[in-house]
This record gives sequence, structure tokens and C-alpha cells, in this order.
Amino acid sequence: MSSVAPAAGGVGVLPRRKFELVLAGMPRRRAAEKRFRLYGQIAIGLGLAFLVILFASIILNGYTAFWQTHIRLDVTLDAARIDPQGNRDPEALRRADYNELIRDQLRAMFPDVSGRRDRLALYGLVSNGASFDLRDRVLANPELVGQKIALWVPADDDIDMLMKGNVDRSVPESDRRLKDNQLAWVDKLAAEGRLQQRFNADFFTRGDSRDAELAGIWGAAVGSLLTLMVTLALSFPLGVAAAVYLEEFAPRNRWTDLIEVNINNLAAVPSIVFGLLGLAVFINFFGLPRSAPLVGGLVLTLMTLPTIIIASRAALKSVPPSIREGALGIGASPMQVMIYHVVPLALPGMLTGTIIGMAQALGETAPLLMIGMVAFIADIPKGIFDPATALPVQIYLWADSPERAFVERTSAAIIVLLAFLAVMNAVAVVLRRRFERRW
Amino acid sequence: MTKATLVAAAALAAAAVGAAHAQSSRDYISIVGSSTVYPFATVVAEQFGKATKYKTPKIESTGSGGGIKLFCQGVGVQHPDITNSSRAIKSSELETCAKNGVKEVIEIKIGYDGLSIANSNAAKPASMTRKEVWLALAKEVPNPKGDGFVANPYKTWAEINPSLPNAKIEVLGPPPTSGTRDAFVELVMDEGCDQFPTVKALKKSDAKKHKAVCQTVREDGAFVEAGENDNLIVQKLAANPNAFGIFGYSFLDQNRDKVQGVAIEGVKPEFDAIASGKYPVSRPLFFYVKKAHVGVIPGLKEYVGEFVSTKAIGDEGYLSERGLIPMPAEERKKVMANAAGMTPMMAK
Amino acid sequence: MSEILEGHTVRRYDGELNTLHLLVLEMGGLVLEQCREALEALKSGDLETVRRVLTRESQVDALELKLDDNVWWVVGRRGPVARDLRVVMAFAKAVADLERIGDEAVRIAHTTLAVYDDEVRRPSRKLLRDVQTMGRLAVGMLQDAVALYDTFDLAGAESLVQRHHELDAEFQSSLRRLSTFILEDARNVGHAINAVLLVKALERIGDHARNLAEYVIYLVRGEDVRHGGAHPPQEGAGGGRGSR
Amino acid sequence: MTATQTSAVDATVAASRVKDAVNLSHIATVARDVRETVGEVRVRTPRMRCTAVNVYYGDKQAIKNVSVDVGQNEVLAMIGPSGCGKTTFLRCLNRMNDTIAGCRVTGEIVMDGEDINARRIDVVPLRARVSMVFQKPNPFPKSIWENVAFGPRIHGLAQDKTELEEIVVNSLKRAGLWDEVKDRLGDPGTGLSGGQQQRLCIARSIAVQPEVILMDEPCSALDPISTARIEELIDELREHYSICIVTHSMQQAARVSQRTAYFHLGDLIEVGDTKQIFTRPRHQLTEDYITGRFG
Repeated sequence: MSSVAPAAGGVGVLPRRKFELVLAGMPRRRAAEKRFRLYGQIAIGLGLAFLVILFASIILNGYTAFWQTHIRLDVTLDAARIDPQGNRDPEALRRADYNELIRDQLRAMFPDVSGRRDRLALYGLVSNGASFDLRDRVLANPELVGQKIALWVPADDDIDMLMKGNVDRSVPESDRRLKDNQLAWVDKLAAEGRLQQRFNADFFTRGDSRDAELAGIWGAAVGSLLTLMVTLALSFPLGVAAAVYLEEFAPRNRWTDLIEVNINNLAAVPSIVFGLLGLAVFINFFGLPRSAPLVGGLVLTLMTLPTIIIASRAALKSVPPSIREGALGIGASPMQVMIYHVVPLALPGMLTGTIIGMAQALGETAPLLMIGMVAFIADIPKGIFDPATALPVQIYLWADSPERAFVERTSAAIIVLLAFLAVMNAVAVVLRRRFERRW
Repeated sequence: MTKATLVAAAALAAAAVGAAHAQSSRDYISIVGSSTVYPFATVVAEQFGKATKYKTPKIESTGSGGGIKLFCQGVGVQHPDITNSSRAIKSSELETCAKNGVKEVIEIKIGYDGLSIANSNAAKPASMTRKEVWLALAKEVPNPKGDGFVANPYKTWAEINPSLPNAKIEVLGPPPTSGTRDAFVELVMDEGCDQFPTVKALKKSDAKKHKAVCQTVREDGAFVEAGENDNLIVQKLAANPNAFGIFGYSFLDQNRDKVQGVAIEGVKPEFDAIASGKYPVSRPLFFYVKKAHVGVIPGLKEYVGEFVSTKAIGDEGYLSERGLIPMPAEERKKVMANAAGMTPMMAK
Repeated sequence: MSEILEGHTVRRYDGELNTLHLLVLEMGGLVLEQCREALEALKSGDLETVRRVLTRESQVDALELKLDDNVWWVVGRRGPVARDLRVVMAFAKAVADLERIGDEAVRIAHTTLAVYDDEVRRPSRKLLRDVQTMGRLAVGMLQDAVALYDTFDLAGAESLVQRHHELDAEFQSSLRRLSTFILEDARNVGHAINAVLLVKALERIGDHARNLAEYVIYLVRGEDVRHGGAHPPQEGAGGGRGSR
Repeated sequence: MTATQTSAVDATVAASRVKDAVNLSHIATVARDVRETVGEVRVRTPRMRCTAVNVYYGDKQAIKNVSVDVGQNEVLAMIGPSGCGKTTFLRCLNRMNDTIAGCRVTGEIVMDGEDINARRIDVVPLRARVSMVFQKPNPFPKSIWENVAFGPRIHGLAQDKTELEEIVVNSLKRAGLWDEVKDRLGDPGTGLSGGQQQRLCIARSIAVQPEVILMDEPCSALDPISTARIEELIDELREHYSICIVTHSMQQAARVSQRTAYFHLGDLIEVGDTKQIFTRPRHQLTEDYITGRFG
């Protein structure tokens, strides 16, 4: 061999020199590597920061809504006034004027208040719902008539805001919703221990109300639940069936291509279009009731179907063909292959797609607008035909309400919606785990 | 798996049949219409639902036009019983109604809504005229130095009127889809522009041009469309003392600790001033009842009764707490009689 | 090199077979040289040549070991089948035969020593004439056989197999002549025995040469023609199942 | 000796063999514009008899006029370079090609006097008779028990649980897997080693009690020891079944099969006794292929 030994591969660079070249390039490469990693970290950091800010602001704004200021009233349930017949007839008890009882008690507590305007201001300390609370309590337990009971009633939303520190006492009286005399009464009540922040159970058990202190999320939550149940019951079997047919059985021709293109396009159609479709088809043509979870579910089914079909098809595609062949090879019919092997294997993926679709549906307001689910509905829906609203719609409606107290309700409702989503995702994860462990 | 699917399908089919059945009767009142009336109607509905044995009515906020359209689609349980409106029904709409079988419609006026221009409490109280507001916000204004129209040259309020603050013109207002915007255009812009004789003259010669000049809002950043959420405008005003905002009276009323109303033609947007009609930027609010549904939908008559009761729309009624400006006692009496008798409108 | 060994996708395989082939040829050449020189020495009585034959025997042995080693490695590494299998097997068998031929050459050399060491009597020309005739025949066959490994000439191989009969006949007549010779003069017994050993060795060389030719036939045609080609019973023609 | 001479010799030999084969076989090879198959395509006791089978993928012809028998209790190995069509042909034997869009099979594949390639034949019972084992071990991601029980269950082979258990146990035993898995029948089949998985797949095939087992390179993903076990298993299974095996390993074909078929570009070039194919192939292409001279 000559004195110049060719380098490996015979490129003509001396091994020694080659190594030096590599070494010389290393700092640059390392720096580039580091930079690349840094970009990623920055991106993640930014994303996290925004998320934290969003969550923090929502939670900070909303957590106070889980407490509500209550006022303790000692109400004498004068039998002569609420049950003059003395037979505890529920109908009579129902019709009695409990408002008057509460007003009497308020007057008794502040005997020096006079004048119609001031009296009205005094009555305004307690919520409009107080008398109904009292009525419900008496109806539930007629034995109470004639007794003097201590009653915690929700305070008016303005008082609640004051107690939560959202009212600035330093601004001139004319610019405040709470006048000086009201502040004085509140201070007196507070000093007597008659004002208390209590857990706001109403928020989780009641339907919508125009009085912020009485407004609850339960109606919307039930509406969302019913709607999603309809959506799930329809879109999952339909989506999976469509996906299985398209992926496994449909012949490849112009028609199936057309269907495929259309499904993919449908996934990108703005959701309001589905609302219009739902209005035209389900309400105007089939005559289904407006504002019903059934129609909402149908419309959201239309909206989520493409998502589920696409995800399910992807899941089916990812099942190795060897499994199909294995089953076919010992004489399973195509349907048996599907049912025993392919679908169970694709199920986790299908579930993921479904949950994504459901989550999307849960957050959707636009299509519901067209079919009348964006509405003030105070009663809790009892079935899929009752008028109902949904969580995001409730948020939208509250965000638009003039009363100050609805600001925190809005954030609280968002928290509930997020919790809903978190629970759904958790369920999805659990389901997926279970199915994956089984096979 | 397949079995479950079949069961689900069967259940849904059964449900759909049940739905058709359920539709043949409806035990709650269905209300649609204006977003301005919505906050008042919902309060009445809630009160009604709690105090009576009837279900709480369902209220959709569809906008006045959308509400009337739905309302006029026909008679039957699938159609709404009541539509709220922040303006009087048009005769063309009544004709559509009649064509669809909605022959008898009861009009009920419930009070007034004041539209307020407001700025932050931190700023000095302001007073302006509708003419000045128009000059500040119109896209084209009459040429101050001669004939014709020029693109709005005013950058600060002081350029329009030296007594106004020497601050950049910045007004936050609702988008064109909003009823508040309609009212603002109708009650402020149209009125303001007609105070120029040249513009007023246009009304006769070139109605289209007149409408464009009066109603087109400038797009150079002085007017900011702040979205439908009026609470957002209030927050933005509190943060920026130089800005003015446009929203309904009820929002001003609820946020007096943050914002103050601007006096229009010297009158501040106060309850009494609006009720007495002194405050110029106010409009009447209505709802319309389908007479054919009275007696069919349970509680419809009672709901109307609740709405027109003194405890609701009276001077100290609970709706006034919510920012509704009550009618004078005379007018209210007439409305109550009208409601009690369920007297349909005469075709105009 | 021969086309019969080449054309593998794995070129190195070609090389390995060619190496084997060269070694076989080399060994063939060496063995042929041994036989020639042994005969030459017998004829001339040149003890120097005899010694050369004896010392070269170790080279033959070394070549045998080397060749066997190569064969094992090719079999182990390549798992030859079909023609390659036949080539390798033919070579492996040829090696054994060549080695035996080498042994016979050595045997001839030893006998030569015995013949010429006897100071009492010089061997008679007559006695050795038969040996020389057979020697020419056997070495000729061997030469042809070795040449076959260069050409893989099927016809040549088949004729070579036939030529074995000639050698056989010659061997038989040699034996007859030798026995006559002994009967003539009992003193010739010692030399006659040597002569018998020599012709026997030459007969063996011819046998091995025939084997070499038969391997070539097998290699080329895939047919075993040994022992008349009757064995083993041919399988195939649809009747081969169940042979495992 | 030159190449021309060599091939001339080969050709002569081949020609004479073909003549023999034609005389011996019941039906002469059907030749159109394609090559004639060298060797004996027919056997005395056929299990399946393929005649003039053509396979097309769209316009492309993948199998050209192939005729061959699969003998009773015989292992038929199919060898040939990649893309030669051996797997395609194998998949004709239980109509697995039906699952491939655009694939068309013509010709006759007779089993028990019935043309299984006829359209009217239901592939499901066919595949219960002619089952298949694949290149990559593909146990179902279920328990070992479920893997084996699947076939008998869908075909309704067992009347009750005991019978099913018997089938499963027997299949596992026959596949030589029983001792290794008897204590963990509930474990997932995918948790087994590669060789065990393939034997599980074979057990799964056996469980439907087929008559013919098709194996598509069953050992290509396995280590030598697993391969050896499978080969041994194939040899044992031959007692009860006819087996067709596609393999890329010539050694394996030589080890496990009684007859070997060599495919080349869709043609069946040569069929014959495995011993003959691997010592004295008659066709130059066969020889070149098995000695590693192309492909």
C-alpha cells in the first residue's frame, strides 16, 4: 500500500483529518440541537402559560359563585294567616302569601324603616325566591305551621356582590345600586350574625333564573346530558356501522368515492349549517318540538357523525390486515371477522373519535340556536321532549345578562362545563384502558 | 354489539313516534323574539312559573325580526305563542301572518327602553347632542368648508364642539346584527343627520343616498364593534376613560359604579327622564300574542295578565328594577284593558 | 474457469467452487506426476527419482487435507444443492480417489526400491515389460481422468469408463504371464511378487481413474453410473412419496 | 466443456424426462402460449387437482396456466423468486384471493369432485376445509384458548363445552404446544414467543379440522429452533393432512416436502419429487434458482 491510506469508503479524506472535520462541526451541531429543543420548550411553555392564565382567570372569577350570601330570618308561621281553615290543605298552604310573612319579619327587624320606597329597598335585601323556599318548606312539612322557624334565605344578588367585595362603597351613593340605608341594614345584619356565606347548593340543583342568586346550572346540565345521550345513542352505532361498511364491505367505485369525499367535507361544514338543516328537517318537516334535547341530539348527531366515521375508519384501518386474514383463513365469514376481531380491536380508536365528537358536541351552541335551544328555560327538563337548554348556551345567555352577579355565574358555569369535559375525557380514558387491557 | 345497536335504534324510533304524539299538545308557553325584551320577559316568566301552577314559559332570544317570522309561520302547537319585539310589528309582517293563518294578533306594549351612551366614572361627565354624535360617527359628513360630503375628518371630540373633551373619538358599540344597533341608528344617527338641512333635503331627492349618509358608521377605527356582549363594553369603558360606549339602559343601570351616562340634548339617561319621555333616545317595547292559542296553551292568558300587572310593569314593579322604563299610568291602564279583553290589532 | 461452477448471485461462492476446482486439478496434476515419476524410476532404476516421489507424498497428503477442509466449509457455508451439490460431492470423492492413487504411486516407488536394492539379482527386463505396458495404460487413463476435471467432458468420461476394460484385460494377461514366468524359474519368485504388486497397484490406479470419470458423469448429468448405473433404485415419476 | 454443451446436455435430459412425465401422468400439461411445466404435475392420489389456473390482478396476469396436484398426505413445497406467484397460487386454493379487489381467478381447482373455484361455491365452508397459516404469526389478540376455540365455535363443530375443550386441547397437543401453554390458556396469545405464536396459529388451523393446510412462509419470521420445531410439526401433520407450503428457504423445502414446485414469473416451471429437484433439477431455471444463480 502507498503511504497515503485511503479513508473508509475511499472518499479520499484522511481518517485523521476526517475526524477533525467532524469534531470541528460538533459545536455548531450541538448548538443547533439545543436551539431546536429550546423552540419546542418555548412553544410548550407558552401554551401552558395561556392555559394557566385562562384557567386561573376563570376559576378566580367563578369560584365565588359556589358560595352564596344567606340571611337568617326568624319567621313565625302564623296559622291564622297561612292556614285559616286549619285543615292543612296543601292547596291552601300553596296559595298562602309567604312573601308577606317574610316582609313582616323584615319590618320587625328594622322597625324604624318607613316610607314606601325605603320599605321596598328593605324588601329587596332578600331574594325574590325566599318566599317560594318558605312555601316549599311548609308544603314538605305542614307540621311547621304555627311555629317560629329560623330560615336561611338567599340574599339579593346585590347584597351578595357586596358581601363578596364586588361593590365599591366609596363611590357616590347615586352611582351605586345599593344605597346608604341598605348598606347600613346589611352591616347591622352582619353584626347580628344574620348574614352568612353558605355553600351555594342552589347553583347545582336549580334551573335558570333571572335572579342571579337563584340561577342554577342543573337545568342546563340535564339538558346537555339528555342531548348528548341522544347524540351518543344515535351517532355511535350509526358512525361505527357506516365506517365498518365503508371500510370493509363497500366496493371501491365512483359512488363510494363520492360518499367518502362528502363525509370528509361534512366534517368541515360550519356547525350552524347543521342547525339550519335540523330546523328544516326535524322541526319544520317532521314536526318535532322546538327546543327539545331530542332535536338537539339529532342535529349534533349530524354534526358529530363525520368525525366519528372518519375516526372509526382510521381505527379500522389501523387494525393489522393479518388479523383479518387469520380469521378469514380458518373460514370466518366477513361479518364474523368484523364482529369478533376487527371491531373490538378498533374500538379504543372508535371510542376516542366518539369522545372527541361528543366533546365537540358538548361545546356547541351555534346549531342549537337554530332549533330553539338558546332559550330561557327555568324548569329542569324531565325527558328528551321537554324544552331544554345546554351548558354552553347557558354560559352564553348568562354572559349577556346585565346583572353584575351573572359575571361570576358565567365563570362558574364554565368551570362546570370544563369539569364535564374532564369527566368525559376521564371516562374515555378508563373505557379505552379497559378495552385495551381485555385484548 | 349489534343487538345493542338494534335496541338503540328501536328505542329512538319509538321516541320519535312519541315525539310526534307529544307535539299534539304543549303544556308550556313558547315565546320568541327580541333580545331587548328578553331580560324582562324572562323575569316575568320565572315569576309566573313560580307563582302559578303552570310551567315556566320557554323564551328564545331570536331578535325582533326573527321572532316575528317564527311567530307568523302559523297556528299550532309547533309555533310560538308570543313574540317579543323592540319595535312595532310592520304591516308587511302582519300580512305574512294573516297569509299563514295567524289572523288575530294582540299587541301589548310593556314600556320603554332607553339607549345610553356612557363613559367611565373616572372621566368627566359629558353632554352631547345627537347631531354631534352623528358627526363623530358617520362615515361621510357634510363638507364643513363647502358643498357636498367628505369622508369624516374629525379626529377628536373637540374638533366637533370645543366644549367636548379634547380626546380621540373612540366609541364602542354593538355590531349590526344587534337590535341595540338598530335602535341606535334609528334614534340617534337618523335624528342627528336630519339636523343638517342639506341632509334633510336629500330625503326627498335621493332617499337611498340619504339613508347611506345617515346610517353608515365610519370604519376608520373611531367606532369599534365590541360584539354582542354588553358586559364587555362596560369593562372596556372602565379601563379606558377616553372611550364612550353604546348599550341599553339596563346595563348602565346595573353598572353605575363603573360607568356614567352621557347627557343627550342636555338630558341624562335617568329613569325618570326616560319614563317621562324627556330623554330622547328611547323606544317602546312590545310583545304580540297569538289569539288563536289563547285557551289552547294553558296559562297563556295568565302569563299576559302577569306581564301587564302593576307589580310587573308598574312604576315600582319588578321590571323597573331590571331597567324597564314604565309607561305613564294612563297608557298602562289602556294596555291592561287591552290585555284583559284580548283585543286583537286592527289591520293597519 | 469452468462455466459449470460460475454464475452465482453470490460471487464469492463462484470463487470458493473455483478454488476447490483448482485444488482438485492441482492435486490431480501432482498425483499424475507421482505416478509418472514412479514408473519412470522403475524403468530407469534412478533412485533419486524414487526418493523424490517418496518425499512428495507429504504434499499430496497436505493437499488432500486442504481440499477436504475446503469441501467441508463450502458445504457448511453454502449448503449446495443440485449441480453445485454434485460438483462438491464429486470433488470430495475425487479427492479420496486421488489420494489413493498417490498412495499407489508411493507403493510403486517402494517396490522399485525393493527391486533395485536386491544386489543378488537384477530384475529381468522381460519381467518389467508387462509392468511398463500396464503403467502406460493406467497413467494414460489417469491423465485423461484428470483432464476431465478441466473440461467436464461427458463423452470423454464415458469413453474413459469403457477403457477400463482394456486395462482389466491387460492386468489379467499380465498375471498369466507372470505365473508362467514363475513356473519357468522358481528363482524369479521374488521379482515376480514385486511385479504382481506393481501391476496390482497400476490396476488400482486405473480403477480410481475410472471412478474419477464416473464422478464427472455424475457431476454433469446427475446420474450415478457406478456399478452399472443400476443402483440405487430411481425414485420419482410420481412414486416418490413416503420416502422419508 | 462450454456452457452451450452443458445446457445442450441439460436440454436433452430434460426433454427425455418430460416425455416420461407425459407418459406417466393422467393428463398432459396444458400448454397455450406459456411454458410447459417440466415434471409430473399429477399424482396418483390427489387431494386437490388444479387445472389451467390463471390469476389476474386487473390487467396483469400473475399466474399463467398452472396445473398441479396436491397429493394426499403430502407436503407440497412451492418455491421461486419473489413475485413469482407462489403465494398468489397458494391463496387460490382456499379462495383467499377473493378478498383482494380486482383479482380474478380462472381455471379449475377440483376437490372431491367439485370445482371450488366456481362462483357458486361458498368460501366459508371451503376455508374450513382448506385452512391457512400465514407468514407472520398472527394470533388474535385474545387468550390462547380463544384463539383455538374461535374456529370450532364459528363453524359449530362442538356440541357443548366439553367437546370444545377436547378440540382445543387436541389441537394444541397436535401443534406441539400443549405442554408449553397448558397452565396459561387464559393468557393472551400475543404474549407467546414467535415460534409459539406460529404453532398457536397452526393449532388454530387444525382446530377447524381441515383437510388441507396452506402455509405461506410460516417460518420466515422465526429463529432456527422455532423453525425446526415447526418443520418437525409439519412432518407430523402430514399424517393427517395435505399441506401446501410456500417457502423462500430452499433448505426448508428440501427438508419438509415430498414434492416441490418451482414457480417463475407466474409460470409453474417444474414440479417433481423434492429429492430429484434438489439433486438433479431438470429445468435450467430451476437449477439456476436453487443453486443461487439468480433471484
